[in-house]
Amino acid sequence: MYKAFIFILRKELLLALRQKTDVVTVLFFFLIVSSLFPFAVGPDLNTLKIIGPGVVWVGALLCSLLALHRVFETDFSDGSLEYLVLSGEPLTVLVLAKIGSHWLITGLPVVIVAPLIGLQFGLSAGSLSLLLITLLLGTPVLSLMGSIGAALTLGVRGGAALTSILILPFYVPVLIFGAGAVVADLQGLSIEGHLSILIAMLCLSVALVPIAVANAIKIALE
Amino acid sequence: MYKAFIFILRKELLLALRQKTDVVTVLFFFLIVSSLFPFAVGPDLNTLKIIGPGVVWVGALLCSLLALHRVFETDFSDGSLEYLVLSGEPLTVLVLAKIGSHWLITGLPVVIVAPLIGLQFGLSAGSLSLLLITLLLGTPVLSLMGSIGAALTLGVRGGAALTSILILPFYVPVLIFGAGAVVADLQGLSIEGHLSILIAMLCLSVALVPIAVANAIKIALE
Amino acid sequence: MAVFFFLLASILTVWGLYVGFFVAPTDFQQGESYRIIFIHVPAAWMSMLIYLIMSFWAAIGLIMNTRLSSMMAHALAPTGALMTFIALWTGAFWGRPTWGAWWVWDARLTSELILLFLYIGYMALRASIEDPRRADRASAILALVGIVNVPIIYFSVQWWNTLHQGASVSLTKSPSMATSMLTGMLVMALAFWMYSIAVSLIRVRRIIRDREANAAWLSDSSGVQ
Amino acid sequence: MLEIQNLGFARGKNVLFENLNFSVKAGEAFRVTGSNGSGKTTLLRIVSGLCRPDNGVVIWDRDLARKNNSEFVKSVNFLGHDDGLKKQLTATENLKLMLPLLGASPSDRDVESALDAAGLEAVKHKPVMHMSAGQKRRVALTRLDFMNHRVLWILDEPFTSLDVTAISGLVLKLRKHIDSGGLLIFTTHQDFDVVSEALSLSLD
Amino acid sequence: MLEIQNLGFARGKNVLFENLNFSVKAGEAFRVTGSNGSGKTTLLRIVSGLCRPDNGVVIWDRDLARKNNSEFVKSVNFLGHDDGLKKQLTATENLKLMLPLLGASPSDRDVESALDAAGLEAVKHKPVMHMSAGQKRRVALTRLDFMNHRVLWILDEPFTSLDVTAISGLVLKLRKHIDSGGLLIFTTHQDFDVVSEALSLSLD
Ligand code: HEM
Ligand SMILES: Nc1ncnc2c1ncn2[C@@H]1O[C@H](COP(=O)(O)OP(=O)(O)OP(=O)(O)O)[C@@H](O)[C@H]1O
Ligand SMILES: Nc1ncnc2c1ncn2[C@@H]1O[C@H](COP(=O)(O)OP(=O)(O)OP(=O)(O)O)[C@@H](O)[C@H]1O
Ligand SMILES: [Mg+2]
Ligand SMILES: [Mg+2]
Repeated sequence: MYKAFIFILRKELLLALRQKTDVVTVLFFFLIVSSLFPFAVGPDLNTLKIIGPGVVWVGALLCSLLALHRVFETDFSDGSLEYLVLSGEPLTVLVLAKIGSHWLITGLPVVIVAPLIGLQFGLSAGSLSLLLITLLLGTPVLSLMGSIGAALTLGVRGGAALTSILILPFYVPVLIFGAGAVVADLQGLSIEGHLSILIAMLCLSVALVPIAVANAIKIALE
Repeated sequence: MYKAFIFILRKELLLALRQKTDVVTVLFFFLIVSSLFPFAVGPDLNTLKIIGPGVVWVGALLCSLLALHRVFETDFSDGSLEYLVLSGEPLTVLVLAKIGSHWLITGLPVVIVAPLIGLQFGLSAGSLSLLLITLLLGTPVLSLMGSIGAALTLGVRGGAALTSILILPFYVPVLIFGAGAVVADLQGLSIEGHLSILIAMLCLSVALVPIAVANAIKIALE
Repeated sequence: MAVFFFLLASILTVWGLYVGFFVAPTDFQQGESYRIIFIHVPAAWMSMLIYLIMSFWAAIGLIMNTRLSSMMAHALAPTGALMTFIALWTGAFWGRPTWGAWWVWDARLTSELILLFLYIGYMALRASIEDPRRADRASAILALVGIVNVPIIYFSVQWWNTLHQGASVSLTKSPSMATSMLTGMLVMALAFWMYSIAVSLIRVRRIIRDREANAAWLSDSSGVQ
Repeated sequence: MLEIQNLGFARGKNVLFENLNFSVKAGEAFRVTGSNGSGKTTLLRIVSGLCRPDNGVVIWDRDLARKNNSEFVKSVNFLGHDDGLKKQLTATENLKLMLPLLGASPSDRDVESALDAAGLEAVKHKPVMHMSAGQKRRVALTRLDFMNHRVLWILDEPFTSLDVTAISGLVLKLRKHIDSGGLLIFTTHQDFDVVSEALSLSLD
Repeated sequence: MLEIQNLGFARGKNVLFENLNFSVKAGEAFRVTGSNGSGKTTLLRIVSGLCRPDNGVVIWDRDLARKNNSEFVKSVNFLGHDDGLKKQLTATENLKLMLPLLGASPSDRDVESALDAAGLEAVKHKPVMHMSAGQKRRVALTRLDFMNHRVLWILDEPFTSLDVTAISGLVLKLRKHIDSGGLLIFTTHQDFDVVSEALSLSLD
């Protein structure tokens, strides 16, 4: 079981490395979204400081959404999803591995680059580290929640669009509490509530999402 | 020739309608990008007003980029690109039709919704109409320039990523002059220069891009 | 049967509106605008309740593989979405005079909006899967995942300090409002109940008919209760 | 008449063929054989003008095909390994949207009855992605019914996934095309009736 | 032993099969025949547990397959119309990354020599997307060499795109599997040697 997890992870990462598509596109997207803003908005540091956390969080969300449709879609259309189901390993574990690699490919790079972007927006060290923490807690939730949408829309006509519609309700709270924490901190308010909610969302989704996704995949293959 | 143009256009639009993916995803993306900002940044109208044009333009750029990889990719992998080449109609015309439908699907909806989003950011009527004009001039350039990248990376390993890298240099000027015009106007500066550059870019790319793309496609099929 | 519930619904609505608009006293803080409460609160209650019932039937359909329960879930969704929409709309309408804004990103408002998205997602997913049995199962999963949102709506006013009103009707405490206000609200709630039952019955009958027409042979197979 | 002169092509170090010469006349069928990866598909793509050869030329009606390209291309009807169908569209929509590009403008009735004749009556209004492998191939092959104005048919393993009925139907179609003066180049790993009378060339 | 009892399945109004009963014993080959779209693929997917039937059950070693699912699934080796290969990865990488999931852990040497034996020596380090149709199918079929621990082989048109050499190689593999007490369920539109001794069921 543990071995199967590692194998899927390795395969996904090798694929990403081979295609380079996913990692680079995502980073590019993120950089475009966030670094074009100072450009488009003008260089006023006060404005930038206020919109900084929001821009970074929206960028992270878009990156996650962007690569989402492909988490299971290629496997579905080239027939390898069937092998996952028929491997005999618990599907929830395999699914978790796939979601994990989605996060490693779309979430982690964003988390790593975020401080750089934050600097561009003139965020203080305290805000930056808080931003980093919320991203570390929040982006896995995005990958997890998103994969439900991706799995439910496999082989369905309006795939990508439907995915966005389905997962938006799950993304919005993450964004609100993620970006909200940084903004609240800037305003000198307590952020404990925000962080504990993010943690709760993370725990809940790690526990429940793989089950939902595994079932959705089985349904899609029928 | 004219008939072939219309046929491609009809086919692409029917496909988009059938999948709904493209149109709705794009709109959703645009709405998410732009309406999440007030969310993440907070409701201060002064801040919003300043970042408004930038948000809308970045949104438009992302939408264009988003659907770009698919302009020729699905046709390539299901074998229908070969039929276009072998149809005997001038490939440049067919290519222009495909690019046109990309714009109709990703550019036009954005242009149509943009004023609504602009209102959300508290833009004045003058700014709004200027924003609309720059979008009308600029988004076709995005589709045109982008399709060069899409065609050059057909069947190449790192497809989507490469596309983004290739076309970014072409996108940034469009963004700078597009969003720049609105910001310059807000600051009471002249915008003639901005607009005439946008127009020049549009004319040049309509004339040259189809030729480049047609050749890139022929190379990809070898 | 649906006709009976419809009749009940209309009688109760008339009664409820009468109590609400003519019997209940004017609020000393909000004046007349508070009367939106007689539509707002029942609709908000129903929006959550219908979601719970819908998820319940969907879950039964998923686990026991019974078609009728999935059809029940299917039939409830549009009514739930309507109730959510009414709650949002009346809330926004009410927010203007009381908070000075149509909309704020408050926890209850946001979670109620998310409920609307969930209903829409549920219906969209159903609509885009052609095979009704696959649609049953896939949408059931979505409904079940979304169920976490309901307690969030309900308890949001306690968990976060929000603009929105706290609970004023409670089983444990004695009511803090005038009896006639309470009666009006409860009667209206009952009317919304009856309406929902009537409409869902009609819809489920139509769904059964459509599906049977599509697959007449299904009627003798194990699924239907 | 199609004439291939001195054709050569290599994939990297792997020389697929060299100094290939053959010709196909009106009313003739020509079969390319060879093991997997021997270059059949590549050869067919070169002949149809999709690929450029390393050496040699394709001559069509005494003219270089590459020179007189738009003329030549309008005589070619190519069917590759891939069906060239849009999976979200129905069979009917696929044909209706594709045929006009290829110079045929059949009425809706014609398209539908061609699909019926191919045994697709029950599924012709379903999206292609919900079809079985053989049904998809049948849709792709229905195109042939409207391609009589393009005389050079180049078909890469047209018989894949087809059942016995569909195969004999296709064989009849191909026969008819040849008998009415068409040219046919094709590949297949199995031996079917149409093959017996065909000239053939092995790439091994 | 595999037993199918009373199986029924419909796609919308289209009843593909009803009241299907058959059994396959150790050392037996079982062929499903039928025209395009008759439900062969669907039947194979139901037997392997990918789809749920409308009625009826699949029994494996006297136990309901669905109940004892993880046990059953570990006895099944399924190959569908699609090759299940990642087109950006090479043949070697594809196998090395896929086989461990299916319970086989061959050494790199074993994988490479199996690919060599399948005639893929020259291309085994190329991305699958640069292979010919038959080469791709050969890669997918090389998996069979490592699937002896899964006794129930379910193969949907394994012979597609293969040339004569590859077909006889595959026939040998299938024979060996059956002779060593394996079970085989397969479909094919052509008649090959392995078929002669197989029980068969028509869905028409
Ligand atoms: C778009 C805006 C609004 C939304 C989405 C909304 C949503 C809801 C929901 C979901 C409930 C039911 C919760 C429960 O039973 O505890 C509710 C109840 C209620 N709402 Fe709103 N509301 C909105 C605006 C307002 C406004 C502006 C007011 C008045 C100032 C208001 C006053 C109430 C009251 C008094 C209740 C009953 C609480 C109870 O007795 O439990 N709402 N609302
Ligand atoms: N995903 C799907 N959704 C809806 N209908 C489908 C789907 N897949 C197959 N069908 C339909 O089910 C029927 C049986 O398909 P199946 O693939 O089992 O046929 P088959 O016997 O394998 O045919 P072939 O010989 O062409 O491979 C066909 O009529 C097909 O249109
Ligand atoms: N796009 C490509 N890039 C690089 N090499 C390729 C490409 N396509 C095919 N090849 C190689 O060229 C050779 C010939 O391929 P081709 O598809 O022409 O074979 P084929 O005779 O059609 O085989 P099959 O019987 O399997 O269809 C093969 O060795 C293959 O690996
Ligand atoms: Mg080939
Ligand atoms: Mg099949």
